[in-house]
Amino acid sequence: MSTTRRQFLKIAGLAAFGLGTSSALDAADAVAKDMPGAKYEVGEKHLAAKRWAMVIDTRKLESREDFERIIHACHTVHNVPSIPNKQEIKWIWTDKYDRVFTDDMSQHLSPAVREKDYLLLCNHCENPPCVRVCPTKATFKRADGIVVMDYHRCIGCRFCMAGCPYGARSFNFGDPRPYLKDVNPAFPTRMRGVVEKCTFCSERLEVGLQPACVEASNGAILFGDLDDPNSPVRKALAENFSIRRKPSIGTQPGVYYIV
Amino acid sequence: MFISLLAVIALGCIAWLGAASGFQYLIGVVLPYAAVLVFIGGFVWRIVDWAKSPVPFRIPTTAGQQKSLDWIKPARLDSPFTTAGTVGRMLLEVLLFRSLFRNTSVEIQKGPRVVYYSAKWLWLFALLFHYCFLLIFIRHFRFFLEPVPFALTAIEFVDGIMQIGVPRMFMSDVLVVAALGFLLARRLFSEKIRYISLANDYFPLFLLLGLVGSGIWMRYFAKVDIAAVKVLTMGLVTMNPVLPEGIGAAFFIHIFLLSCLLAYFPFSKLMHMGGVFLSPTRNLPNNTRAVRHVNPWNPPKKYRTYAEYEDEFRELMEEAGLPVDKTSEEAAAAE
Amino acid sequence: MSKLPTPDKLIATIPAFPMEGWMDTKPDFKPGTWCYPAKVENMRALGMPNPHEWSADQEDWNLPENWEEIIYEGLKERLAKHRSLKVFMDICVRCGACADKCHFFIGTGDPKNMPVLRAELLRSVYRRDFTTAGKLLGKLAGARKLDKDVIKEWFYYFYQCTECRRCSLFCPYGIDTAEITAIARELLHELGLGIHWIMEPVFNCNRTGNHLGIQPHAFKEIVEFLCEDIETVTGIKINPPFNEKGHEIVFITPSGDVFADPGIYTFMGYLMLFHEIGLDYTLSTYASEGGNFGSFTTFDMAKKLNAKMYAEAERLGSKWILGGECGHMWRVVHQYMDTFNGPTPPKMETPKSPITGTVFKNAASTKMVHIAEFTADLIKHNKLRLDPSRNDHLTVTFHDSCNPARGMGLLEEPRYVLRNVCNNYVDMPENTIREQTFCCGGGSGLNTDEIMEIRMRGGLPRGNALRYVQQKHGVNTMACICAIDRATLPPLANYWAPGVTVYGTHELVANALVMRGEQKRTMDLRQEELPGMEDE
Amino acid sequence: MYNGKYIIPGIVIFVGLFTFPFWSNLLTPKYERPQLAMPADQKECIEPAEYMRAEHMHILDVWRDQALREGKRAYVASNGKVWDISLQNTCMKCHANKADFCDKCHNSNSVSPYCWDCHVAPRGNQ
Repeated sequence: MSTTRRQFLKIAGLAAFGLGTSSALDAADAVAKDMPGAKYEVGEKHLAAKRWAMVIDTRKLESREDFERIIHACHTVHNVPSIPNKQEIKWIWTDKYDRVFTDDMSQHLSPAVREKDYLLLCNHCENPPCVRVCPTKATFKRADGIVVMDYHRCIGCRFCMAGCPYGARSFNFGDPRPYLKDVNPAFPTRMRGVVEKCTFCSERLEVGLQPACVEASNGAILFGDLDDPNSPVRKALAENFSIRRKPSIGTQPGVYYIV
Repeated sequence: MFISLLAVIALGCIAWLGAASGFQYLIGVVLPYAAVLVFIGGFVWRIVDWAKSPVPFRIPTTAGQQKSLDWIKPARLDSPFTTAGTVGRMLLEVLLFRSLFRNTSVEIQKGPRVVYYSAKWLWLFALLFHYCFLLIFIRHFRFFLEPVPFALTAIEFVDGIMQIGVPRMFMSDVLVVAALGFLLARRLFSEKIRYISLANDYFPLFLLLGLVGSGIWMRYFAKVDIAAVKVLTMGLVTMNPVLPEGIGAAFFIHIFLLSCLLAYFPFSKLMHMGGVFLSPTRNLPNNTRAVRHVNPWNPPKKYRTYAEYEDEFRELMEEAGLPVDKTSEEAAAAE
Repeated sequence: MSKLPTPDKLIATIPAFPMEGWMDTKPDFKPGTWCYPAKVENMRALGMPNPHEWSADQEDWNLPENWEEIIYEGLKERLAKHRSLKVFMDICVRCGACADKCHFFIGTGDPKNMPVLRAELLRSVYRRDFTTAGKLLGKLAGARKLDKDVIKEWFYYFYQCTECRRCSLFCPYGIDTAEITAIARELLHELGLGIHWIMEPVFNCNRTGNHLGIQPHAFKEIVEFLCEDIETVTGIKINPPFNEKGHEIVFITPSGDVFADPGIYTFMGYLMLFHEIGLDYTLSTYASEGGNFGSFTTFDMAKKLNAKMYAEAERLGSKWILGGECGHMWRVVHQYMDTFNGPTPPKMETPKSPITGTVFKNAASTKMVHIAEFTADLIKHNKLRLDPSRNDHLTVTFHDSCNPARGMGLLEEPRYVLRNVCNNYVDMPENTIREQTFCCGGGSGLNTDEIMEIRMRGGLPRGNALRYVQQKHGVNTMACICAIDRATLPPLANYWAPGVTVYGTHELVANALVMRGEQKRTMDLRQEELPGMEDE
Repeated sequence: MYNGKYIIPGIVIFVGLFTFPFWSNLLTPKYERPQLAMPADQKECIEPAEYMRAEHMHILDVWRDQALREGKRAYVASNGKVWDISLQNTCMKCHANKADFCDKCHNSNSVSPYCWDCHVAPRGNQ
């Protein structure tokens, strides 16, 4: 029996070799699917950093219009639909102090601080829980610290929504397109059944632009490399008292608030 | 087995060489037509040939309680009494491989002890193979229908729902290879199955592996120009055969192996596809005592009659006080 | 029995798989593996073709000159007559599901006892002569030349198949080895190759009405003798009617029940039951055989022997036939009888129990009822007074006979009866009972003593299951509903599970049956003391 | 032939099903390869046409991984020309007629890419 098995393996091996070579002849070029000589590179204008971060100067954001302008800028450029119910999709939004900074740091805050709206978005954490729980690696952290999503891979399991301590993620219960008034033809929409969130405008950084919210904030939002002491974010943090959301849970958010 | 493997490899090489040396029309048009004719003709001929022999006796293998007394629950499907039950049994058999589901394996352990294990792997992989193959067969209808009906698109959507890779990976492709691999592996590595396997058991397996393999090769790797393939296949089914330019060799290997399979089918054990419907131990109801089954060649009755019996034993019977039809005196008088 | 190896040794000698392919191995006709040939005069008397002297251990089997032609023509004829054969020859895919389902394979380890290979023995010849592929490709297509060794191989292996149909249950196409074996045996008979153990009973049955060759006066005498024993046990005198016209029912049971221990106790059980319920029946000496060894010979022979049942019912003017406990008898009655010898004589009627009024619609055409169905119906309608505690010293299990299980579906009726007449009942493991039941190792005419080792090997799965319940539940009694079982199971139990006694189901019924006017029972039908009921 | 009343309909059904492609196409006009609408103002694609025909799905697949996961959004073609990696902004700029370029061939061959679930087709195609 063992002889026949060995014999078989020998012949099967020969056969595989034969098949391999014969098909290799006509299929050699077919297998090399990438065009010879083609390459992939970063764009010429692309902005680089070791660790992208954002500083929001809450003192400069006062009126409802300030917020609306920023949110509008982001949501239009990214085709974020406005769905007026619990199925709401949001990349950037506002909320009150109590719900934003839940570590109750002082019982007696100034009423102005407590009553104010705060701008919220994905924190692009150093230790993002959403990345750890994603079963398909659809959510991942780039080398420059941005936490992004590959919607092609998202299977809509929503583990990341459960994992995110900041509620930064929204789920598309339905097709978002009917809720888009004007589609930005330069940017995709999402489909039913995927999760989405802020990308720190990684696609704008590629072409040398600042994030849309930063542009629209009239200087209230700063953006830059946290590892570079000369960056606007480091300078602002050096000069002001700043806080981050839920520091005690160790996610190390990349969004700082000057209060 | 080696012969079967070599035969399939040889068939593949013939197709490849043929495609490379100008026999595309023969391989892509003439042979498929011939193969379809042989398949249909051969299939019908085999069924008719079987049907020419009668089923003299009603011999279902009863796999459950008969229908007898009202208060005993009969096994309506495993031991069917009615036509409906028999149809049900056949459906279970054909669609779900009911009998194979019962499979066990036996082992003699120290003690000595004979131990039985449930053994459903064969059932599982056999079922997987057949359904994947059916699905793949149906999916191929996109090459024969224009416009492609929604049902086909829906099947493709479900089959490719994992959305892995481009072109999207079909689960049936992976599973059919896995199932064929299992069926082959048990022939090679199970002592019992290897012992009973003949060349004509390996050949269809290798042929199917070659067929499936060449299909996978041209879909995922060689990227045959399917628009051109569809022109060819539509030409075939609309009886306007054409041979478009630029179809890769992989396609010709694929269609050649398919033609071989079609032509081989009616003359091989693959006819179990039709035969399973004609198996008298499965397709008959277990009601022979209630409804008489007629044997068309039933020979005339020939048996030792009571009269002959009494003639031999009359005196002994009378002596023992057993009743007789004719007393000894009557018998003597008759002579 | 002295020549038999011990059970441990027997299992240890199950050989490994042979190295060479099955077409290249030949059977070894050592003593104990083959049955003695049929007597020439029996074959001749029955009109069997080509009767001649031969013996399996000889080199030359004295086959008729044109033996190849006989086989070719014989096979051709049978292919045209039986769709089963044709389909089964063509569609096997050799998936191997049947391989380890055969008791003979489990017990002998001989690969040709795998049902698939047993069929291949015939199939290989079929391929060469009747398929194009086989003619062209020969061995490559699994075909082989018919030679005398093939005939010897057929004889060896088709007489190591008890036609139990267990393989057929697992086959995805329902390929039935019993059908193939039956036809292969027909072909062997065409060459004059039959076995003594089958042909002698067939000859007897044809002449005297029963396998054992009991002549009418002797039959009556034996039964009267049994009645005396009944009187000893119960104090009741029974006078069963013989060959009497005008009774509603003819009762037919295997003659083994009249003749051999422990079948006679089952027979006494029937008589007591009929007496107690006042059944209007008669016995017949002409149709004094329920079993049908003809069915192990040829279909025609089965028909010939079976014909007496309807003939006798017609002569005696009975309305229906009640059949006793038997295995292959019921395969014939249930699946063949009506086709063979029906339609039934005009005066016969759909069986109706005269005691309960139950109409046996399931026997509307054949007009023959199984005694387990009949008794189960009586018990269900509370027509019997039973004292199951008389069987309290017994822990009972039930052996499903192959034919009633897989050729009839009689599974619940005997269990219902047993549960009502015994307080301690357990089933054997589920893979060995009901439709999955294992053969006793001696079915289809193989219950002859010269192949005792083969029988014990074939009996391994059944014996093992029995020993399992013996050890686990203290089973000491195996009930059955088959006369061949009653002959083959005692040595099997003795070998594989010593301490277990074999009973017919109706023996246990009669033990528990409280009869009107009976004396206090102190002993069972075997005249052994009933524990706890001894005379004070 | 025995049991013809079951077997003959069985054979008819079997043959009918198996030959379905033949008889269902009896009324089908001659099948032509779909003619695709090529961009009017552009002659060259990023790579040669034969390569694009066979491998466009592959190149899009690589593009999306390169752009999204590797952050490389410039494709240097085999002829040295640099292209922005973007289905919407590069491919569809020339192949603006999605219906007559993409869909025609895809539909005929029952290929259903899910690009357009998210990516926005050029105006005039919705």
